[in-house]
Amino acid sequence: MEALRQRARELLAAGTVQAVLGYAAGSEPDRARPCFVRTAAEADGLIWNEHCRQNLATYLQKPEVRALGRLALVARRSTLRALLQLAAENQLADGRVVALFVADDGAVTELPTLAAIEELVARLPRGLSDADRQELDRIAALPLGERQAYWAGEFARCIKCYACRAACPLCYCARCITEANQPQWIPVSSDPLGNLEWNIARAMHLAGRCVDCGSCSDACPEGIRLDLLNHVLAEEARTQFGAEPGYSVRKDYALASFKPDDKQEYIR
Amino acid sequence: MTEQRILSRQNLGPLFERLAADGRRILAPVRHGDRVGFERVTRPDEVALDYVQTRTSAKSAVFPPYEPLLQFALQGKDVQVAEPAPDAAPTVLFGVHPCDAASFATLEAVFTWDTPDLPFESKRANLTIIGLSCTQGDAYCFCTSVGGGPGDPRGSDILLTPIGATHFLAEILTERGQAVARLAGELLEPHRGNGKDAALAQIPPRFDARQLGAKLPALFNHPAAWQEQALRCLGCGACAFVCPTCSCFDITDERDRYHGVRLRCWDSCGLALFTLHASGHNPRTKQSERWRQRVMHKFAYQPERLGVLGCVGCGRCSRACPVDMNLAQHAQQLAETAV
Amino acid sequence: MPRIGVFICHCGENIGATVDAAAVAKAAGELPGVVHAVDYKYMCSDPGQNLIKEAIREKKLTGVVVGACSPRMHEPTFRRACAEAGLNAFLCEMANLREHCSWVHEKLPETTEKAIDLVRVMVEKVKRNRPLFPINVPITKTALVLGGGIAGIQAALDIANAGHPVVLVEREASIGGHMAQLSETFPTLDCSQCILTPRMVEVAQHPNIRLYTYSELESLEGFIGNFKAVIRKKARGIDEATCTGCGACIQKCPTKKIPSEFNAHLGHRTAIYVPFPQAVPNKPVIDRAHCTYYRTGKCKLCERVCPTKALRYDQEDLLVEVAVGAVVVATGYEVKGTDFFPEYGYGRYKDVITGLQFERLASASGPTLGAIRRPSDGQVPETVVFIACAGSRDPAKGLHYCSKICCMYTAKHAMLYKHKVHHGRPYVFYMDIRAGGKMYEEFVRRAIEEDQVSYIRGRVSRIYEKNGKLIVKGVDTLLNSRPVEIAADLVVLATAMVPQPDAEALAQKMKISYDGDRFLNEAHPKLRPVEMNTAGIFVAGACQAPKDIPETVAQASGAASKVIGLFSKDELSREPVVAVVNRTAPPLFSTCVGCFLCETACPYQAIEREEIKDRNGNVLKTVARVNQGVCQGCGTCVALCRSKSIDLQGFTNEQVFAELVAL
Amino acid sequence: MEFAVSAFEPKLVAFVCNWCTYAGADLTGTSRIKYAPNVRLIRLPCTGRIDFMLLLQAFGKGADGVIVSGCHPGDCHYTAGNFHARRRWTLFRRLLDFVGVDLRRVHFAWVSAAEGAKWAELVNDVKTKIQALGPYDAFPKRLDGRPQPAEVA
Repeated sequence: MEALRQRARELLAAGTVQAVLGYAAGSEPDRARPCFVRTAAEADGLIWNEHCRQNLATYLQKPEVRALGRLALVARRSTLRALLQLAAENQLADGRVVALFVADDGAVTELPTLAAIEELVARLPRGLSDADRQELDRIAALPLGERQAYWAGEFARCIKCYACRAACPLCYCARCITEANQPQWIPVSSDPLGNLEWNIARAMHLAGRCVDCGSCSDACPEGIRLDLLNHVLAEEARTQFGAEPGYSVRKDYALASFKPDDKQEYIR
Repeated sequence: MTEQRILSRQNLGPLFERLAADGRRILAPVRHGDRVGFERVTRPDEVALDYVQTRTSAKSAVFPPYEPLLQFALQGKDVQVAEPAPDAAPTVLFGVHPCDAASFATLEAVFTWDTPDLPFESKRANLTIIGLSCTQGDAYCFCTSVGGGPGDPRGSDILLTPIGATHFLAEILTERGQAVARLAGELLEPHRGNGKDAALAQIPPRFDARQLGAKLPALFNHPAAWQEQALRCLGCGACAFVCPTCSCFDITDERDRYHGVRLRCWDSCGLALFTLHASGHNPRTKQSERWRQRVMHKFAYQPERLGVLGCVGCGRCSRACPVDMNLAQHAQQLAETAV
Repeated sequence: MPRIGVFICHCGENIGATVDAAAVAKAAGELPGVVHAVDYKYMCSDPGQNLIKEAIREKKLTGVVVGACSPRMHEPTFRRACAEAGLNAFLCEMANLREHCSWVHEKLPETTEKAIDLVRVMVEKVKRNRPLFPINVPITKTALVLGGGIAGIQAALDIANAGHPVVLVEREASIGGHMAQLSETFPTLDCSQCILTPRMVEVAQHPNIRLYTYSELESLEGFIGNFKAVIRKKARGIDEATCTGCGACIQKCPTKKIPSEFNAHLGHRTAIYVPFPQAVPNKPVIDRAHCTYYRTGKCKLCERVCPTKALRYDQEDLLVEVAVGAVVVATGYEVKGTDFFPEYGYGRYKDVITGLQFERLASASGPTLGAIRRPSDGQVPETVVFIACAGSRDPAKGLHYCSKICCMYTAKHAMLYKHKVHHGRPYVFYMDIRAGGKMYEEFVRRAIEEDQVSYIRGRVSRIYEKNGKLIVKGVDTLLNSRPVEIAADLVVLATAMVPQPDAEALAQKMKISYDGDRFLNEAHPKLRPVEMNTAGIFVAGACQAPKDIPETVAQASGAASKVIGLFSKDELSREPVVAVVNRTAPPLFSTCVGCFLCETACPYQAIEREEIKDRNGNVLKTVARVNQGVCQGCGTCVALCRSKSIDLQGFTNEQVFAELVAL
Repeated sequence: MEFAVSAFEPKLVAFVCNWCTYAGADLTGTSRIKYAPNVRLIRLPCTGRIDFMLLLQAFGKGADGVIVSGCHPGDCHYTAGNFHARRRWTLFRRLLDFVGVDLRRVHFAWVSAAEGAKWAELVNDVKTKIQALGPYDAFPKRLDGRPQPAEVA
């Protein structure tokens, strides 16, 4: 933690960045909150623990945050992947952000360029956590009817607050499909169809792009495990098409490319 | 007219049965893992009585996430419009905390200040609130800062306060409460003189909402008061959607082939599109302006125009916020900010 | 308010016998927005069309639905009728009541119900149709031809003779390509250079052709009718305008032992050189890798002997930008190196050569002046073994495809050898003889019957040297797989035809597609054989697939005629069924956020980037824009766009959605 | 036919491309091959144009089964639209299955302009299968499944 603070102080003192976007202590010991550090003294407030979860790359699209100037961003694996994916999608210019990657042992690596991020993220372990994997397998193994009932129950609690969308670093559309009303693709109301369509559309629109940060379900006030939908699609995109979004600034969106011999045994 | 009685926990079951027999449905907090929410119940053992706070508020009972305002159908070349019959079954909201009970006053102020709002009023008229004093709070509770308290009877028709492990002190506060008391009959035993204060949670006040409200207009253009706080706000709608007093809604038509329904659905001033004009102009372009609107509305505008505070200190917004935007904390800061 | 007219056709008995057309018209008349609904025996007949036209005028219709046959049949008919009555053609839709209803279902109430559904769906769609207008794209009437082989020469001449300017770009120092290297051509045995060089000269002298040799395509941007090509004119080291092509420099050049590319490395050339005596233009280039001056800083002998002082040692590559309306790709082929046939000893034994090398041996302008002499010792070979399919049709080791020309040129080689060395013994190992073509089979028969070339059906397993002879071990599959062993003096491999080594890079530069063998992909193998998928780019010759000279020339003329057809109008007019990116009021400008994932998916490279700027020129936003000249209207981008910022005219989200809701 | 009255007649929606399957279905017509009248076609230029949202809309509108069909791989009029579509479907199916949408109600097929008979077989086969499954009540409906007020017939 001290290494992180020290690096933040140095970057600010040298004028390399105008602000460091990190985490500060939250309302309670089990919470952390994003914070914007503008002076070396403020860097004392930076913390790093398992509660620092909201993907900070999400802030890069906010005009107020853009106005701050060049930023350093405290990053975990999914933050780095979000940065690369944003760059691949033309949303982040190289050099706008210095990533401060914090390893499990607290060591801080300063990554001033996208190339440096690519290089580091390539060396990190990949894949889902064991807990996520178990939950995924548990639901996938349910009989169809129970699976349907499970998700109908979960989606019934959705109140369409769109916190999942706001927390996602890759949900940056200027007008979300759910706000398009000519035609009205997704019912505005949080009725069963509206909630099902919203959650399917959100997951599909992240298919081949999601960087597995889990900020969507962390943000859900109803605690719906939306991230599982993303994980399922990410896994399918990876096994079927070799898609690994967020590991490169190259534009290789799985749904905008193809191989002539892609899987099709389900098509008659 | 307050009457004090004693209700044994054992008598909750018979009470529920009598309420049901009277044709009332019961909504009460139910626990699922670490989540508590209001649901329809029939038996007291389904009800969570030891909860601190539900995820979403009880306002759905009178202001559901979406509800029809009118129905329309194309009949040949004509349009037929009909107002749907209000979905307002007699309902008892059981076990809501005083903060939620107090929120109905704010909702009433908003929905009835000019034109009667049939969908709201019909539900409200058929709603009886059996409150439950708080014996515990958490770091997010701040009812005492906004004029409420863990045993505040305002808003409840009957307020229950646990007395020991086996009984409740029942304060019968209103005519609607009396009606329930009549149904309960002998289930409500005579009061034995126990005070309720000892049972209540301790929620120290953090600021004075009235004073804050008076001060806020002067802080409107304060350079640092809003920007710094709102910088981390993601602009999601979670706070408004879990809030017991937030009453903003969006009106939308949903249609099928040749018929449809006009719905009102929850909306939030925190969302960027909330104030977007058809012209493309948006008077609130920055999140700090939207956050300011939310705070001003609750603590300054509503007291000024409707005579009610827009906040009951339930703390749900702060618990739900993915980035820990703690409203009480910010209100406290504002209260301490020099004008 | 929409005013829709519905016209239900009986199609004689075709619809009327199964579907209650009158009931359909009646039901349609009751639909909201429908102000006129009739049924008629034959809607496509003149009286039928007049019903539509009159109704449009009298009822002031804003949209028309014709319930009749498939739109693939009569949509143009009814749209024209609407246009003639003053209603935009794209405000007319068809409900398919015949192919999709009356012809495929029994006469049942459900069938009429389905017909009503189909009409209602189209009524709801047409309410949301917008008038569309043909898209006009201006055309720059200049063609760019890449490659100066026979394909490029033919295409360039055809286009130029039609009166259009042509920019012809050739990578080598001279045009002519592989055909200039050939000795005689099958099946007529006329001398290749004799028929080619006059055409080369015609190119050089043609007033409509601007020739860039020793040049390559640097970049290509734009779209049909409006390309911008940048050509890299590599530094020759001489001033072409001053040089007279006298050749004095070449004679004096001290570096003489450089293997000649033109002679397939069988002869030598100097460091300052023209590839061959008949080169067009007949101006030398300096091979800087071998030139003594460039390597050591001393020499400049050529400058001393040059009578016109044309040498320019410090000359640099020049980038030339040209605006063109169409491109013909004719970059040709290369013969496959036989490195992957070590058992044939190629590269190890000097006397195992490729077919192209044999062409140079047999050519009167070649290193042996046309005498068949083997490379190792210059002796005339007594026995020559020709091996067909060296690399071709061999998925295990080489290439899976047939190179198409080898059967014929191997027969020709054997024949030429026999004509020049009368006592020689030519053998041909082959898999099958593929001699489809005018006078081709006759030609092969002539080689076998008149020139007594021994054809052996079988593969060669090994070649090794023994006592100054090349021992060719093979098998004759027509004689019970009897092993065959021939002691040869020279072995000629008919190596496979492959694309140029940089074919892939060029295709990527031009954003055109290529197949797994790196040959360019035509737009449709049968119906659009000379077009690329990218509109305005055409293909000719062996860069698309192996082919011989007649086919190449035919394809080149085909490509040229496509270009001439394109240039016959001042503007290109296209169906407006194209994608559009929305534009909205500031400060949003468009709901497009510029992720450009659509760019990757578009099969036609129709997605462009547009910068939206403020009054001071600061870029506010970069959004997608569809080039309407290039878009073909598949709508893949529309399905991909998350924010629904791209829509497809004629099949908009609103229209399709309304169709579904109407079901 | 009295027995037909009681049989469940499923509502099928087919999303087809203009160049192959729509033309193939035209050929079914010109060949006078009969098939079940339960299907309604939505014609789009290319399978690449078929948004996954359209499939959800169809179910929300009350379809009991959905057919998606276009050109065989390699035959796409637009070269690659069907390849893009295929990837989209592969992912979409996985998600549908995970959230409990019955994949037996979503049918994908390549039907060329020459396969008129295949189109008829496909529709009949899908109809039979959906008939066995019954109405798709588990899928939420548009307007929250509200009863439809006096609607135009």
